[in-house]
Amino acid sequence: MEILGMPTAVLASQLLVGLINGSFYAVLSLGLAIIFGLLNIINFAHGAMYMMGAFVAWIALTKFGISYWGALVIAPVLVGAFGVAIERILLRRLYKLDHLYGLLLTFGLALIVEGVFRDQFGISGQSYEVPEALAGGIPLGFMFLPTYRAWVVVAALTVCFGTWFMIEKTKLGAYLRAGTENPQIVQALGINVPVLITLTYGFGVALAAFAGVLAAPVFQVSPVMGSNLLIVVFAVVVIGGMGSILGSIFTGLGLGVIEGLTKVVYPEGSSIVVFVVMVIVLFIRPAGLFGRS
Amino acid sequence: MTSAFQPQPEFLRLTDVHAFYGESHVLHGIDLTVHKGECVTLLGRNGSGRSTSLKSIMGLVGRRTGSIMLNGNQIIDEATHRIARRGVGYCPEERAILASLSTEENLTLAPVVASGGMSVDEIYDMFPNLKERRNSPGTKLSGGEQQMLAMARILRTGAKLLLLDEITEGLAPVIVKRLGEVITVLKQRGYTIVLVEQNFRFAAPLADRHYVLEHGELVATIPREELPEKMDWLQQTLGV
Amino acid sequence: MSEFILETRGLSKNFKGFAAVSDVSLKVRRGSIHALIGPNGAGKTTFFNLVTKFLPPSSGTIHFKGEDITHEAPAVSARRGFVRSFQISATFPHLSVLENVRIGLQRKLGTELHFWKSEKSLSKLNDEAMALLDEVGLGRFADTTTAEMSYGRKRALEIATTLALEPELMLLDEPTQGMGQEDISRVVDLIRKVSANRTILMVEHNLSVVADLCDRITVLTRGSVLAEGSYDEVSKNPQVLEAYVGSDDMSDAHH
Amino acid sequence: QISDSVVKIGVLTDLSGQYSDLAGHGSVLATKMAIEDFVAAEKPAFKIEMVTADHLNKADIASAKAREWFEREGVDTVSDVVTTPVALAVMKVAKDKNRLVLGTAPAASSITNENCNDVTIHYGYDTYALANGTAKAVTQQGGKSWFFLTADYAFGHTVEKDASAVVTAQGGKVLGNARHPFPGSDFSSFLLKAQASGAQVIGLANAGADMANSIKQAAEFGITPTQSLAGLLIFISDVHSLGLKNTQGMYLTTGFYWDRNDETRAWSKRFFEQQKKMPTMIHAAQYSAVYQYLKAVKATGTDDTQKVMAQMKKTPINDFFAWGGKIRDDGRMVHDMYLVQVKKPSESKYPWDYYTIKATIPGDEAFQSLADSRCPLIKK
Amino acid sequence: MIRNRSSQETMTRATLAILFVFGLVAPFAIYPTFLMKVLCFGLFACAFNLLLGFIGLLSFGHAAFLGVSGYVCGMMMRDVGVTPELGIISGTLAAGLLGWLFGVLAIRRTGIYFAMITLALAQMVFFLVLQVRATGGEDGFQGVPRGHLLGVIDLSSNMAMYYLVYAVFCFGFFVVHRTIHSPFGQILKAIRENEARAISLGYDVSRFKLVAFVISAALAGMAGATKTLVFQLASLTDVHWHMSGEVVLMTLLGGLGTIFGPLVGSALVVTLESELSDKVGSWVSVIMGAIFVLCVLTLRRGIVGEFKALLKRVGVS
Ligand SMILES: Nc1ncnc2c1ncn2[C@@H]1O[C@H](COP(=O)(O)OP(=O)(O)OP(=O)(O)O)[C@@H](O)[C@H]1O
Ligand SMILES: Nc1ncnc2c1ncn2[C@@H]1O[C@H](COP(=O)(O)OP(=O)(O)OP(=O)(O)O)[C@@H](O)[C@H]1O
Ligand SMILES: [Mg+2]
Ligand SMILES: [Mg+2]
Repeated sequence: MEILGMPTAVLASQLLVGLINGSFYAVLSLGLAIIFGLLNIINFAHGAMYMMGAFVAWIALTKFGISYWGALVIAPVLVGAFGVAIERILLRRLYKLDHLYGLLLTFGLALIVEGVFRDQFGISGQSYEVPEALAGGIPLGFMFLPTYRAWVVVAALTVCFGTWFMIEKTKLGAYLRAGTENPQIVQALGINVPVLITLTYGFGVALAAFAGVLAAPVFQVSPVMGSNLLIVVFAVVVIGGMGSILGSIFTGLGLGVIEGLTKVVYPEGSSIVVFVVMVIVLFIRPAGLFGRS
Repeated sequence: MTSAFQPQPEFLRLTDVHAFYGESHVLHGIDLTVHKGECVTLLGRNGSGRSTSLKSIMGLVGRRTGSIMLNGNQIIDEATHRIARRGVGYCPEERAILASLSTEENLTLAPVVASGGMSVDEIYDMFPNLKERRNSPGTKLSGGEQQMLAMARILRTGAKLLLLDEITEGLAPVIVKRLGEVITVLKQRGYTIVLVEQNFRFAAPLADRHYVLEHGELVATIPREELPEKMDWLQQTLGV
Repeated sequence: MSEFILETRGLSKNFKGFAAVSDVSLKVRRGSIHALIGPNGAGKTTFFNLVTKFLPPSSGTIHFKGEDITHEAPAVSARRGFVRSFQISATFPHLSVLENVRIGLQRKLGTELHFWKSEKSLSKLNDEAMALLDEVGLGRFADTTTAEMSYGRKRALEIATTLALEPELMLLDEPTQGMGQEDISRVVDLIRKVSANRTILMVEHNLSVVADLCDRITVLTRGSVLAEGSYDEVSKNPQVLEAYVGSDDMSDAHH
Repeated sequence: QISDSVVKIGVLTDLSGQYSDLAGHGSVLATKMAIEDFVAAEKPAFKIEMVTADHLNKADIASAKAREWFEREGVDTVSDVVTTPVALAVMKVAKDKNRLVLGTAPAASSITNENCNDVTIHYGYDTYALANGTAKAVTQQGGKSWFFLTADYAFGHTVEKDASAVVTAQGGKVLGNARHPFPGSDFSSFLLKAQASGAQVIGLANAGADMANSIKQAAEFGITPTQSLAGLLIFISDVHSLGLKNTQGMYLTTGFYWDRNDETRAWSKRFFEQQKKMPTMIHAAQYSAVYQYLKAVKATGTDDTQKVMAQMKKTPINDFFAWGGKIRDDGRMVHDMYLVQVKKPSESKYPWDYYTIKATIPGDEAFQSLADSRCPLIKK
Repeated sequence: MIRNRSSQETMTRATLAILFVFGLVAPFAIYPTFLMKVLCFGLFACAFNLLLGFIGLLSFGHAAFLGVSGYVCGMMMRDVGVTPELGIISGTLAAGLLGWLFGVLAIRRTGIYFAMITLALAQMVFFLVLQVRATGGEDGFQGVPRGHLLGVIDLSSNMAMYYLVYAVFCFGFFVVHRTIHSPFGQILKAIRENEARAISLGYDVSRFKLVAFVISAALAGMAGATKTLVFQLASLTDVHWHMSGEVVLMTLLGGLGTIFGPLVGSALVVTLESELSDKVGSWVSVIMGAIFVLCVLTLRRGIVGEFKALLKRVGVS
């Protein structure tokens, strides 16, 4: 049987590969969406944080002998702490201003972080091996699925839906949503909004670092790994509806699949397909797929 | 200082409070004292600084100086959420209902800061509209319903000092009447209330004392007893 | 020419099954001041939003001077002489008071898209703008930046700007909300003044204003018309008294 | 006569971006070394200065910089000019201003074909030589069916075209290609396609991070043991960052390997001491080109572009980088290339011990012959 | 109040006059190619500022206009062989047309969605430019002749070229200035201040935004075409989203919504880029990043904006 001129087996394997990439998009765009939602800041430094996550994993392994599993915890914590510091020192001053300023500041931050890493580690990138326990692959019949990639999907989805649950279904989540909207009033009701905001930024950034650790064994760990991805992730967030949690998760996964299919049908166009989808979606639904207008 | 023998201990005292928004200096040294269980109003024209006085207590202005004592504690340097946790409930004039939460979530958002607050059921009895629309997103409520919700959500927390900014604004007379009854009950329960009102007919029977503001300064203090004789003057200054 | 300038027929609006406005047929007589009152959540704002096309109706039609305008864009209706004013003060804060009014007048020149012309070409509107400002008593503030004016004066400016469009029908949403007594009387006078040769439909909670100004009153409850008539008629209607005032004397409800 | 009595050499390179490891600061260092060595050895009567700039990989910045150097600072030659778009832009300006370009870093063979001019020397390597060397060797060793993974831009297309021609000429077959956007990050879709094609060899017509990721992911998806990869533009810096585990067994062609003989080792160790990295073929070529240029200036006693160019074209090059190298009329510097295989991790005895040299490809065979040249300067 | 306004106007006039004269003599003191680059980007930023600074529309796709116009101008000059002024005009028209297309698709969106949809459209343009053979793809469109202005004046001299660029810039600057101070500009201001109110006064807001967008796009195109003439090449850099970002930076750095801000911002960015790249090598991005951060934290109104605020403060006290 053939679909789109491909045997079903090939199609199935391409869909799966697309889903794997979609998992990265989902985790990254989720963090971005949370940060935008609560801080009203378009975090241009998100790619840099993702890159830092991967580098922390690499440094932990090569310099301190800390394994992948350790890195999976350490990197988000360290990068999250870095995020907390950034929020406290810099972003805090921008909340009352237009989006534009947050964007500019985080863009500047991204330049700084990337520049420093480039200076320290060169541009070519470093290799990070797949952890022992996840090496090898699973022959699925239609394809050979590297175990590690299967793990990526599982880990990413767990984190995404865990986050969604926390935000939509718990009291803490209600504080977050309320604090997003009108921090002053929520604070006047007795909730410590500044801390809430700081922690949220830290958490969003930690998600990026988590994605970075997940990515380290798959991609070369390089200072530019984040900036290349960032603009696509932005598109994902916008298509999903700015600040919508579920929107960013589903759109991330969905776009991964659509992009994967494009790579097969018209590879040259795979870098542009996200934007085509974006124009179409925004034309039909001005606030994105899941956005509140 | 407060003494245990006084029947009405002093609950809130503002001394020489100045408030600023950015570079504009709005309050020019306000002094006022409210005792436990009292209800006072702040009167004045539009822009005279009544809302700003309430915001200063909550720490919601750009900058403030002077002294604000709450129940014997200096709170001028405290963060807003701490002040709220000391048992101050604030109902802002713009209502500030949260769109991303449902009506009921809005109602239950604020943490309970002390015992003795109303239960959700009591509140629904008081405002049946809210019960009916409990699952609707907060800002999809009508203007008046939002006003009820803004008031209701601070009744739940057990806060003993209520700062109420124009709570009758946009409410139908039926509801205004009910609110008047509620405030009377609250007073009896020992709540301390600072009211900012345009609706003098509503405020006059409730208040123990009236403070009159003009251009950010306190120009008169009128105890309830003196109200009849000062009515003419008030009419002139405020146009009521 | 019909006696009624605005007419709705069976206008309804549902929000996810909740009927905020149901089957309201309302006629506004040409040259009258018509008020819409009712308890909170009765559907006044929703009705207003339907009539001004800020919300699409679930069913029913809207007619302006006998023409069906249910599906017309707001800007188009505005050009027909059907203008709304806003609940929140709707001015252009960083323009001068004169410029504010001129924006309203400018469309008549037909040069609003001429980006190559000098601004000075607008000076010929100044006299007309001044006349309008004088009409609402703002003549001496012509050069003030709007943001610096008091609430009541902004309200007056907004009305002056609206008048620039030579509206036949003005819709006012709670025109006295948030005002001190002094401003209220100023605005009431103003409305009375500009109502000559015009029709006004307003939503208002302040019953003294309603009693003062309005020729005809429609009372909404739970999305439907409960009563309609002059102030005297309505204020004697026991149903209205119960649903809206909560006592048996309407004057209790005056501010 | 030397203008301003100074010979000014500009190093216009990528100091901060994608290509800063394979050219970048290394090129600056190589230039510095060449100047110092030349001064020490030849004691020239003229002063030599070096200026450097980062073109951020933008052709317009490069062209503006070159123009400024020529117009304001009296720069005599611009060197390195990494990436083809940059090189082409600089060549145009240089031609206008009649100054020399020492292209040690750009790849495209078009520099000495349709885009050639009489002020440019393409030194070191080009896509033709690399593709030719690798593709020929791999096909000859039995890799008859190929699939290309190509970066979708001019450079990738050129490499793919050059290599396909060689493969077919050797009796091999090209089964298909996948053109991926540049830059990309996940190549698994394309690799699965390559896998499905059943080709014996997957030719990587991409560079830098793209190539590194392709190689890594090919191993991950279990493609490499069954199908082999052939990198068509790999630098030692890439192998270093990818590690031998990922790259072992690959064939590639290079113009320089530091561990080839005593001379290369001696120079490379000096380079290493300052840079902490072994030189790429671009760094070595940069040294050689600058040295040759200075020699020609000294020999002619002028920095006049045409005279120096004529001198350089008639002087054979014999140094650690190239033995018996020569600069042809189309500007191509022709020298021996080396087909190498990447060592297994177990075979690597010391740091940077990465390659086994499998064959030396004589210059005339390695580079496109003058007869096939599309350069208008070559009269046929 | 009135006096205040007119004194501000006098000051703007005086600054304009001084700058104009400075522009005339500058190439004798400063390297002309550098000046030309500053002017081209300055015009680009002015065009962008018209949208963001005066209507509040953040377009993140302005590179498309700069770039496409550059390519069109390049093709007309090199492959068709028209004179430079026709090259610039055709580039400008092409950008205007493209702007109209973008505008029709994007104008009804607001805020971040508007920014993103313009970005997406610009990415598609980038893709087309990359894929279409005639543009030279990654290699760029090279070897554009400067030609003879009106068929007479040889532009290969930097001085002649400079005065053409200067004339183009002044024209563009004038158009922006005029647009802001026109009946149309009045409505734009009104829309920025209170869009809902403008609608209720009977103005079809989308149409105004669209016209402004097209003007801005065409002017950006004019800058792009001129830049192609100066550097004799059009490259992917000009169509890349980084360029769209850079123009935001220039405008903000100089002062959003000020008349001279964009020019100052572009001069600063161009200077930094060329000076830093020689001196600090790989630290250039770190330094640029630090400048943005500092700028956001301390110079929020941009250089010109802060300067004006300072003058005002000094004037008041
Ligand atoms: N956020 C702010 N920034 C700057 N100035 C403000 C701000 N809020 C209020 N003001 C100014 O402070 C003064 C006092 O305002 P305030 O809101 O306290 O008045 P009010 O007595 O409550 O009147 P109203 O009837 O308008 O609510 C006014 O002149 C007002 O313009
Ligand atoms: N967008 C919406 N979605 C859901 N429910 C809505 C929406 N808008 C209004 N409602 C509901 O419809 C009812 C009528 O609302 P409306 O705002 O018209 O009341 P109103 O008569 O203006 O009241 P008020 O005097 O309090 O302003 C209310 O119960 C409100 O909760
Ligand atoms: Mg107030
Ligand atoms: Mg209402």
